[in-house]
Amino acid sequence: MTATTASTGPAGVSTSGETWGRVAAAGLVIALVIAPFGVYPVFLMKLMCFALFAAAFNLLIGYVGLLSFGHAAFFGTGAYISAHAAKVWHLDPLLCVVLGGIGGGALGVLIGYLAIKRKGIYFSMITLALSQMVFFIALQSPFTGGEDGIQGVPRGTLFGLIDLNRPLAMYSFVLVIFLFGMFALWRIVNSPFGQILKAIREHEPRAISLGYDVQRYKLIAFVISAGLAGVAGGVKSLVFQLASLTDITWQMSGEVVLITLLGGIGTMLGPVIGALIVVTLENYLAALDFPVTVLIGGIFVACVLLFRRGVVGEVEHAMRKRG
Amino acid sequence: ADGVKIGILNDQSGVYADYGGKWSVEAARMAIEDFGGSVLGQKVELMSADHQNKPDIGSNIARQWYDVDNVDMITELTTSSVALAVHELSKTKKKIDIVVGAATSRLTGDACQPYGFHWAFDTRALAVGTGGALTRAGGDSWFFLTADYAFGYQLEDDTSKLVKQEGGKVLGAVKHPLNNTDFSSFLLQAQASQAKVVGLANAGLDTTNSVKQAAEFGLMAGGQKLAGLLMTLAEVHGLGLKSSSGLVLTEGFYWDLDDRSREFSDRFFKRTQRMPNMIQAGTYSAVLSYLKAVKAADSKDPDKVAAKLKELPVDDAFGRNGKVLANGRMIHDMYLFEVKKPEESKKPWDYYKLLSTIPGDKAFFTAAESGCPATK
Amino acid sequence: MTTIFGVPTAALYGQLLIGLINGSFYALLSLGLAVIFGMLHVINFAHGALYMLGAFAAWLALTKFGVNYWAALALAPLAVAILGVIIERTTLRRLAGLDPLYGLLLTFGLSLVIEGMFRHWYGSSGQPYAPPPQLQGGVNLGFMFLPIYRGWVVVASVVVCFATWFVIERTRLGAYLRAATENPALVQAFGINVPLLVTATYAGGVALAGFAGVLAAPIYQVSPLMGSNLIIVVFAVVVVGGMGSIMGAIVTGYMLGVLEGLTKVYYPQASAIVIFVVMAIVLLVRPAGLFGRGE
Amino acid sequence: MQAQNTASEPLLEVRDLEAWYGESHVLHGVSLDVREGETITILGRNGAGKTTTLRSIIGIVRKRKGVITLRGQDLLALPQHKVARAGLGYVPEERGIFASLSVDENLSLPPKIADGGMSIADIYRIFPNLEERRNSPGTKLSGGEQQMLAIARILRTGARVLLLDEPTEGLAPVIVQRIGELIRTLKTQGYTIVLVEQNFRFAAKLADRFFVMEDGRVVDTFATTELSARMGSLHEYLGV
Amino acid sequence: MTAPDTILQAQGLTKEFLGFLAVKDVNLSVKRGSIHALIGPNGAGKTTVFNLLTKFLTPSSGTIRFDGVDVTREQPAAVARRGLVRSFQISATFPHLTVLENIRVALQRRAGLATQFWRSDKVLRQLDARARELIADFKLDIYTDTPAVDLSYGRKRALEIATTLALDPTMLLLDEPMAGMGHEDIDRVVELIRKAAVGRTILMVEHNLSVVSNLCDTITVLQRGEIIAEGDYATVSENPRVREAYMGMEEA
Ligand SMILES: Nc1ncnc2c1ncn2[C@@H]1O[C@H](COP(=O)(O)OP(=O)(O)OP(=O)(O)O)[C@@H](O)[C@H]1O
Ligand SMILES: Nc1ncnc2c1ncn2[C@@H]1O[C@H](COP(=O)(O)OP(=O)(O)OP(=O)(O)O)[C@@H](O)[C@H]1O
Ligand SMILES: [Mg+2]
Ligand SMILES: [Mg+2]
Repeated sequence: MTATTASTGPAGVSTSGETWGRVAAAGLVIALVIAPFGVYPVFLMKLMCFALFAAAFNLLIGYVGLLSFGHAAFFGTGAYISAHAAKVWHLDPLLCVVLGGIGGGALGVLIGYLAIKRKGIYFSMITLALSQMVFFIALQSPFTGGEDGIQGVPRGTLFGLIDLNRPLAMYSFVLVIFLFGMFALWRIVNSPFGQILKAIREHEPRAISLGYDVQRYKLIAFVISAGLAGVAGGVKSLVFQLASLTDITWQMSGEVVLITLLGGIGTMLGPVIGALIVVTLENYLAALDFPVTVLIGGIFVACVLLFRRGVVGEVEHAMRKRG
Repeated sequence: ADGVKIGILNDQSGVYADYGGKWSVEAARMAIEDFGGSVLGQKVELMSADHQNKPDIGSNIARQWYDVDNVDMITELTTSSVALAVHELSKTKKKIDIVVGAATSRLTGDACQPYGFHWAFDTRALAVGTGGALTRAGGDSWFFLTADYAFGYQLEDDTSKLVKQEGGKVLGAVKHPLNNTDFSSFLLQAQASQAKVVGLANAGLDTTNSVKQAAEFGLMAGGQKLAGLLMTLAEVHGLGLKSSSGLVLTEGFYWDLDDRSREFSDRFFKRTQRMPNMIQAGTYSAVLSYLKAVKAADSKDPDKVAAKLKELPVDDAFGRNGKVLANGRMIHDMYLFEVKKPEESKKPWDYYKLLSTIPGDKAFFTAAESGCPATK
Repeated sequence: MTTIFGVPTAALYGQLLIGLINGSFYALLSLGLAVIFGMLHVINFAHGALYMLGAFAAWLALTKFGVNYWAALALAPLAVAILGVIIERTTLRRLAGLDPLYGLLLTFGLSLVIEGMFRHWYGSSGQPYAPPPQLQGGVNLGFMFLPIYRGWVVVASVVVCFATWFVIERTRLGAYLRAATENPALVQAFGINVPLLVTATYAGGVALAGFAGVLAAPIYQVSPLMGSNLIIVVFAVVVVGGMGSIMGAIVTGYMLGVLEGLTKVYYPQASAIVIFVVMAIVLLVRPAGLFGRGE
Repeated sequence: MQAQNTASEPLLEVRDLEAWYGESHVLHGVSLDVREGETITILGRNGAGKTTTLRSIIGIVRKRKGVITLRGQDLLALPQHKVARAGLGYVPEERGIFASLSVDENLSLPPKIADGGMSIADIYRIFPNLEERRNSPGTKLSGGEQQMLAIARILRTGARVLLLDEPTEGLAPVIVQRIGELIRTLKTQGYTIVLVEQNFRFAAKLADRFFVMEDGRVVDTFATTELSARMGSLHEYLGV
Repeated sequence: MTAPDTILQAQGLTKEFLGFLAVKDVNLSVKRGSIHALIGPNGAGKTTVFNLLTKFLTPSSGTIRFDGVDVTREQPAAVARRGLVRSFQISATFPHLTVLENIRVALQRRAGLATQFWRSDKVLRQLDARARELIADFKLDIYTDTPAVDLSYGRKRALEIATTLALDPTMLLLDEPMAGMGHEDIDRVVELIRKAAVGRTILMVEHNLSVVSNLCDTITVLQRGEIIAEGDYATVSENPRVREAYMGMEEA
C-alpha cells in the first residue's frame, strides 16, 4: 500500500504508533491500579485472567499465524495444577501459579509437537481434537475431581507474609502477575525471535531455506503460549477458588478465540479490550432471559464479517489512515 | 439493605433447561405470591441467572449476588458441581442456600455447612427408591450403564449397595463416556448380561438417549426393566410414552398425587403450559419455607433463619411429612413410579403409575449417617 | 462358545455391525466437511448444527405438517441446503480470499447462534421421533438383535457416500470443483461460474449433513445439542483421513466407527478418546493423514 | 445492431484503463487497440503494469475504470465468468496449473467457448512432453512443462483472442522456438494475440505492433516496420 | 575420496516419483569457487536435483557430500546452516515484511539474533548497515520500507537473490535467477552473481544461454534425468545431442 512511508522503526512499527502504544499501556496500568476502588475486584481479576489467557493465545495466532482451537487445555491444566498445589500441597500461591504455568507448558510440548506438524486449518482441528482428549482425561481422572472440579481452593499467604484472602492483596497479586505476563509477551513479540516468527508465518519454505529450523521456532512459541495460558488458568483458580471442567472445554477455547478476535488479532491491547467486552457481556447476559450463546455467536459472526481487525485493530487502522 | 432478595441460579439454556430452568423461576414466583409478596414489611425480590452448568460461572454469579447485590438466599442450583461450589461460597459468605436441583448427597454429607440446605432429593433417596424398592419388587439382578464420571459412580455405588442390601445381585456395569450419543454397544452388553433390571446411572441427554435406544433394541420388550436413576417428568415428557413406557424411576413429587399437588400443578400449568416436576415443585417449597423461616425468625439474619428452617416442619404442595435435619437435609416422602404404556395414559401429562411410597426417614440418610462432620 | 480376548465372537459381530452404523454418520458428516473444505477452504464448524437442523426439520415437518419420514428424507436436506445457500451468499462469500481461519470462526459463530436459538425454542432435553412404520422392529441375526432401521442407515449412507464420491472424482463437475479450489480467479477467467459452483457445493455439503440428521432422528433424541459433540469427533476423523481425498473421508469414517465400537467392548471408558489417540498416532506417522496428499 | 469488423476497426479496445490493487493505483489510463488477426506485444520494465493490464481485460482485477470492449461488447459490465465466453483465452504469468488435476484434466478444464479449437490429439502432437506425463498431477510438472500446459489448454477452447503473459519465461531455447512457431501458426490461422514479453528478441519476430508501457501508462506505440528506427528510444525504455 | 577442490559431490543420485524416474544416477561434482550451470530442457530434472541437494526432497538412492561432510540424511534447514543455500524457481519472499526486514531475517541467524525472545528487536538495527548495502546493490533503495508483496515480479526476484546473498553462503544454488527479469536487470544480476561468486561456489539453473555462456565455468547438461554432457560452454554447445535436445536450430 503506502510504498514509502517514512519513519518506520526496525520492527516496522511506526514511531508514532509506538508512542501511542506506550500511552495506551500506561493508561491501562493506571486504570488497573485505581479500578478496584470503584469496580468489583473479582470482576477485574477475572478480566485480567482472561486478558492474559487471550494475550498468550494471541502470540500464536497473531504472530505465528497458528489458530489454536484447543487452548483451554493449557488454561485448564494450569488451573487444575495450581488448585491442586494450593489445596493439597499447601504451597505458596506464587509457586502454585508458577507450577500451573509449567504444567501448561509441559502439555504444550506434547500437543505442540503433534500439532505443528500441520498448518492452517489442520492445525486448528488437531489442537481442538487433542484438547478434547485432554478434556476427557480431566473428566475421568480422580485428581481433577471430575464434574465437581477442585473446589474450595485456598488463596493462601504469599511468601508466608501477605494474606491473599484480603481482597486488595489478592488484587495486587493478580495485577502484578498480569502485568508481568503482558510484558513478557510484548518483549517476545518485539524481539529477534519474534521477527523470525513473523518470517515463518509469511513463507515457511523460504525460512527453512535460510537455515531456520521452523518446527523448533513454532514449538518454542507454542510452549510459551501454553505456559502463559497455564499461568492465567492458575491465577483464575486462585481467584475463584475453583478449578473446573469449564476451564478445559472446547467452548472455553472458543471463548478465547472470540476475545482475541473481538479485541484485535495481532495487537498487544486487543486481548485486554476483548476480555473487557466479553467478560462484561457475560456478566450482564447471565441475568437476562436471552440465550447467551446466541449473542456470543452473533458477535462472532459480526466480528468476522464486519470488523476483522477487532476493536483495537480498527482503531489502529483508523489512526494510521489519518496520520 | 431493603427488601428480601432471593436468587434462582440454575441451567436455563443447557441440558437441564427443562429439568428446572425458567420453570423453576416461575415456581419461585408463585411461592412469593402465595406468601403475599413481602415479609417483615419488606418486598421480596426475585432474581435469576443462568449458570450454564459451569461451576465457575455459577460461583461467580453467586459471589456477585452476595457481594454486590446483597442477595439473601440462593436456591435451585441444578447440577452438583455448581451446587457444591456455591455451597462452599455460601459458607464463607455466611449466606443461606437451598439446593433443589442437584443430586449429590455430599451437599449434606462431607460438604455440609451450617447455612446450606438440600431440598427435593439426593442420590441416596434415588438409590433407596429405585434400587431398594425395585429389588424388593422382584427386580433382583442388575446391570448398570454408568456415566464415566464421579456423579455416575456415586449413583451406581449408592444403588448397588441398596440392591445388595435387599438381596439382589449386580451382574455387571459398563462405563460409558459422558455425552455419549450412541448407546447401542452398551445396550447389547446389558442385554447379554440377562439382568432383570438395567439401571441408568447417568443424567440429562445421556439418559434420554439410552432410554430411547433401549426401546429400539427391544430391551423392555425382551423382558428387562429399565430404571432411570435420575429422571423426572420433564424427561419422560420429552421422550414420549412410546420410548419410555415401562421405565421405572423415583421422584419426590408428581402432579397427580393428591388434591394439594393437583391444585398447585394446575396453577403452574396455567402459567407455563406444563406440569411441574419435583425440581420445580421443590423450588416452590424451598422459597416458601425460606420466607416462612424469615418471618418466624423475624429477621433476615442467616444464623437465625437457618435455625428456624431446621425447626419448622415442611408442609406444602410439595413436602409431605417434611422436616429438616441438622445437616440441612430436608426429608420427605419419595415415590417409585413406573411410566405408563401409551394406551394407559388417559389425559395429557398422565404418565406415572405409583409403585410405592418411600417414607422420608427411610429415603434419606439420618444426620448421623450422612457423614456431615458437624452432625457426627 | 468361541471368544476373542474374552469376548464371545457372536457379541463381537454385533459390536462390529454397530460400529459400522456409527461409522455411517461419521462418513456422511466427514464427507460433507471434506467437500466443503475442498471447495471453499472452510472448515464448516456449523456442520454439527446443520446436522441437528436436518433432524429438527424432519421432526418439525412431522409434528407441524404431518410430513412423513420418507418425504422428510428428501425435504429436510433440501431445507438445510437452502439455508446453506443463504449462509454462503450472505456471509461465507464475503470471506473469499481471506485466511481460511475466518471461515472457521464464522461458522463457529453460526453454530452457536443456530444451536442457541433451537435451545431457546425447544429446550435441550430432546424431542422424540419414531422410525417410519416400514422400518420398525428388528431382526434377530443370531448374534444380535438388529433394529431394521439401523440396517437401513448403513445402506442409505453407503449409497449416498459413493454417489457423492462418483460425482466429484469421476465427472467434469468434480474437475471444476477441484480446480476452483486452487485458483478460483483463474477458473473464473476460463468462463466458469465459480460463485455458483461455490454456492452449490456448500449447499450440497450441508445437505449431506442434513441427510445425516434425518437418518439420526429416529435413533437419537432430536436435540439442539446433538451436533455439537459429534462435530469434534468428525474433525478428528477428517484429520485422520486426510483432507486430500473424498474417499479418505468416507473410508476413515467407517473405519473409525468400527474401531470405536470395538473399544466400547474392550475398554469402554476409552471409547471417547480412542479416535483422538488414533489421530495422534496417525499424525506422528503420517502427518498428512491416511489418505492425504501432503500439503 | 451488429458491430462491423473492418480491418481498421479494433477487435479489442482498451481506453483510459485505470486499475487498482486494493488501494494502490496501478494503471493510470492505459489505451490500446488490437485488430482482428493482429499480434501485438506489450513491452515494459518490471512493474510497468503489463500483467495488470491483461488481468484487467480478463476481469481478474475487478477494481478498474475506463473502457474495455471486445467486438464492441463492453467487457467491464460482464460478470467475471462471462468475459472468457466473449472469446478470450488467457495464459497467466504464474501459469496457474492446478495441482489436484492431472495433466489431462488440466487440459480439458477450460470449457469450450466456440468451435474450431484444437483437439487433444493435436495438442499432444505439438507438446509430446505433456503426453508422456498426461496422468501425473499438474504441479508435479517441471516449470517449463507447466508453461506449455498453460498455453495448450487455451488452444482447446476455441477462443480466437489470446492473452499470453510471458509465455517463454523459464523455457528451454528449443521450446521457446517451438512456441514461436506455434504463435506463427496461430497467426496464420487468424488468431488475435496480445503478447506480454520480457524476451524482446522473441517478441520482435512475432509482433505486428508494439506498445511500450511505463508506470501504468502506454508511453509509445509503433509498428514492426518502424522497429529499426525505434531501437534508440526502445533502448531507453527497456535497456534492450 | 572427495578431492579438496570439490565442494559438492553427488554420487548415483536417483529420484523416483511413483514409478517415474525424474533423476537417474546423476554424478555431479562442483569445483570450489566455480560458477557451475545446470541446463537442460524443461522437465529434465534440474529443479529436482536442486531439491535433492538441499534436502527438500529425499533421494531414492545416492549420496551427497558437501564440504567434506555426508549430508545425505540431514534436514533441509541443517543443510542450509552448513552454508548450502538455495533460491526458489518461483519467487519466495516474506510478503508482509519490508524489503529491509526480508534481508534482515537472513542476516539474523548468522548474527546469532534468532532465538533471543528476551531481547528487544532494537538489537537488530546493528544489521541494518549490511542490509542496506545489499539493498543498494540490487537498486532496491527506494523500496527499503516497502512490503515485499507490493513489489513487481522482477523486483521480488532481485530481493530474493539479495536475501540469499545475505546469508553469505559457502555455496549458492540459484534456480533460474533471471526468469521474468527485464534486460537491464539481467545485466545487473549477472554482475551481482559474478561479484557474489568471489570466494563462493555457485550452481545455477538457467535457460538464458547468453547468461550461461558469459558467466559459467562449467556446464552440465541434463536430459530426462541423466547427464548427457559436461564441460565449458564451447564444448557443450558443440555437442550435437545438446543442440538437438536443448538449444534447437538457431541461436537464441
Ligand atoms: N497483488 C498485487 N497487490 C498490490 N500491488 C501489486 C500486485 N501485483 C502487482 N502489483 C503492483 O502493480 C504494479 C504493476 O505490476 P504488474 O505485475 O502489472 O507489472 P508487470 O509489468 O507485469 O511486471 P513484470 O514484468 O515484473 O511481470 C507493480 O508496481 C506491482 O508492484
Ligand atoms: N513431486 C513430483 N512428483 C512427480 N513428478 C515430479 C515431481 N517433481 C518433478 N516431477 C517430474 O520430474 C521431472 C523433472 O522435473 P523438474 O522440475 O526437476 O524439471 P526441470 O528440469 O527443473 O524443468 P524446468 O526447466 O522446466 O523447470 C518432470 O517431468 C516433472 O514432471
Ligand atoms: Mg508481469
Ligand atoms: Mg525447474
